[in-house]
Amino acid sequence: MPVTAPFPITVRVLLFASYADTLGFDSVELSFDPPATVGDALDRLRSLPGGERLPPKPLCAVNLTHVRSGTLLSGGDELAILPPLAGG
Amino acid sequence: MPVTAPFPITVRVLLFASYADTLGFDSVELSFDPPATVGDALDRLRSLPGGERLPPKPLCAVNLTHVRSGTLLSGGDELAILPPLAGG
Amino acid sequence: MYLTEEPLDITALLASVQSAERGGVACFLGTVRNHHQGREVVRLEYSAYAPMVEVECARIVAESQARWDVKVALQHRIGRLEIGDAAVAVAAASAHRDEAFLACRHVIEELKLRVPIWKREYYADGTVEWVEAGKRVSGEEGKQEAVSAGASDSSRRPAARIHAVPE
Amino acid sequence: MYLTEEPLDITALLASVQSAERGGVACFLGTVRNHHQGREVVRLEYSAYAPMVEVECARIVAESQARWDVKVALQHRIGRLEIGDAAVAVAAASAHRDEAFLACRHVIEELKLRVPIWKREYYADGTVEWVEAGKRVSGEEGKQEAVSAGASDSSRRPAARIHAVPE
Repeated sequence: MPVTAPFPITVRVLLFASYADTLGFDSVELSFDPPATVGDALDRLRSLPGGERLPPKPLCAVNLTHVRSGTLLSGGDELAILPPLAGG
Repeated sequence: MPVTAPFPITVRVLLFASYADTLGFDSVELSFDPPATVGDALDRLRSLPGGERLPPKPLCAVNLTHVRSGTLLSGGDELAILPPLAGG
Repeated sequence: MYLTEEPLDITALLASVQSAERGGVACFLGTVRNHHQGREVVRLEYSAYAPMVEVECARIVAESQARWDVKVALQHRIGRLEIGDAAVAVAAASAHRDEAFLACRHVIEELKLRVPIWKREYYADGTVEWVEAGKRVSGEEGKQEAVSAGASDSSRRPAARIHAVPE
Repeated sequence: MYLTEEPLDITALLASVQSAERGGVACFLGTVRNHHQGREVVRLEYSAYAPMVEVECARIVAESQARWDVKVALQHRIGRLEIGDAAVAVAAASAHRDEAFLACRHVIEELKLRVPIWKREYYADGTVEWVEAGKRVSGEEGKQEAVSAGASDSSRRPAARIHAVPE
């Protein structure tokens, strides 16, 4: 059977607080050929100016839920990269 | 040397809540030949009508401080017999 | 004054311990419940050995403030209370929330163990009873320190001690 | 709504969990301190990933209410706060004070671990810094997850990251 070329997926990435300062923006759309993980998105961010200063394992959330970096992304996901929390 | 007869001491005894109901009064003055302890005062109360229903070891305070039944009484002391506490 | 006949003012109590240095405030509020051991309570009356309450509360506050880096405040209401009314309020403020929680918990536990306050429950069926550390004072149910434990002649114990409403 | 830009109303929060069945209410208040790691703070600004705050707070409340026999409420303020302002308030009401204390403590700890809120401190010397779990974000002091841990070339790390005041 013919192999279907994967359809690229697009995710919206949100940056907050010090990370938004570091990268210079607070929201960006990134496209990936699936399968793509949260870790892949982090690698992409690290290739951007200032991105090399992201920590090895930042807190991440997909669609408002905390996830690990191995979590698979789907098209339309909202991926948030969260600096260390300081609520309370 | 001659033995001096002990001068009797008087203490005010306060009863609260259910104990006051049980004995029918909330305050009484009792006199003792020293040395007299809190336990001696309790024995005296037990000889009064209703006093037999006091528990074996009620909470007691002398001059606003919790004490044990062996505590010696002095003239002018205020001895309070405290039913089980129910604050809070 | 740790005792009051007025409704407790929680906001004022919190403000009395808060400061710019102490960012964490733990507090506890004890309010009047509408039931006790399966019976419907309509209101309460708290009474106290007032001078000793003041002294003993001051000791508890001083002990807590010596043991933890906290400022503590507490108040207990006496007199007639309705369902939902706050009977006791404790607040403990610290730069460290762990200490605030520990001190607040300690104060309410010590208060219950040491501070001479009594509670009379008025039930929906018209009866009235003293409550002693979660027990009602009655002939057969009283624990060791409750009135009635002394007599061995059970005929002298009423089945339930019904107290008159105070003057 | 768990997030608000308005001053926290502690009385309303307490009232929202109290009931005639739940006589014990534990609460915690986190207020803005005037110092942090030896520096004088003049005010704070909290920001949040608001939709996730709502979802995560709802989860924490639901988990606590499943684990203990309590009713829980919490609120976190965002925006500009002055010294002494309450930033967070938690209340937990139960028929048993032990459960009220445990749930209240649990909620504030979970909030700090899980709820996406950030704090920027404004210092008396005019500088402004993000605060991360008790640490300021600066080149050498940042912990593993702080910005700057990625780069090994220390010349790329500023000695202290000074952030601009937001628009």
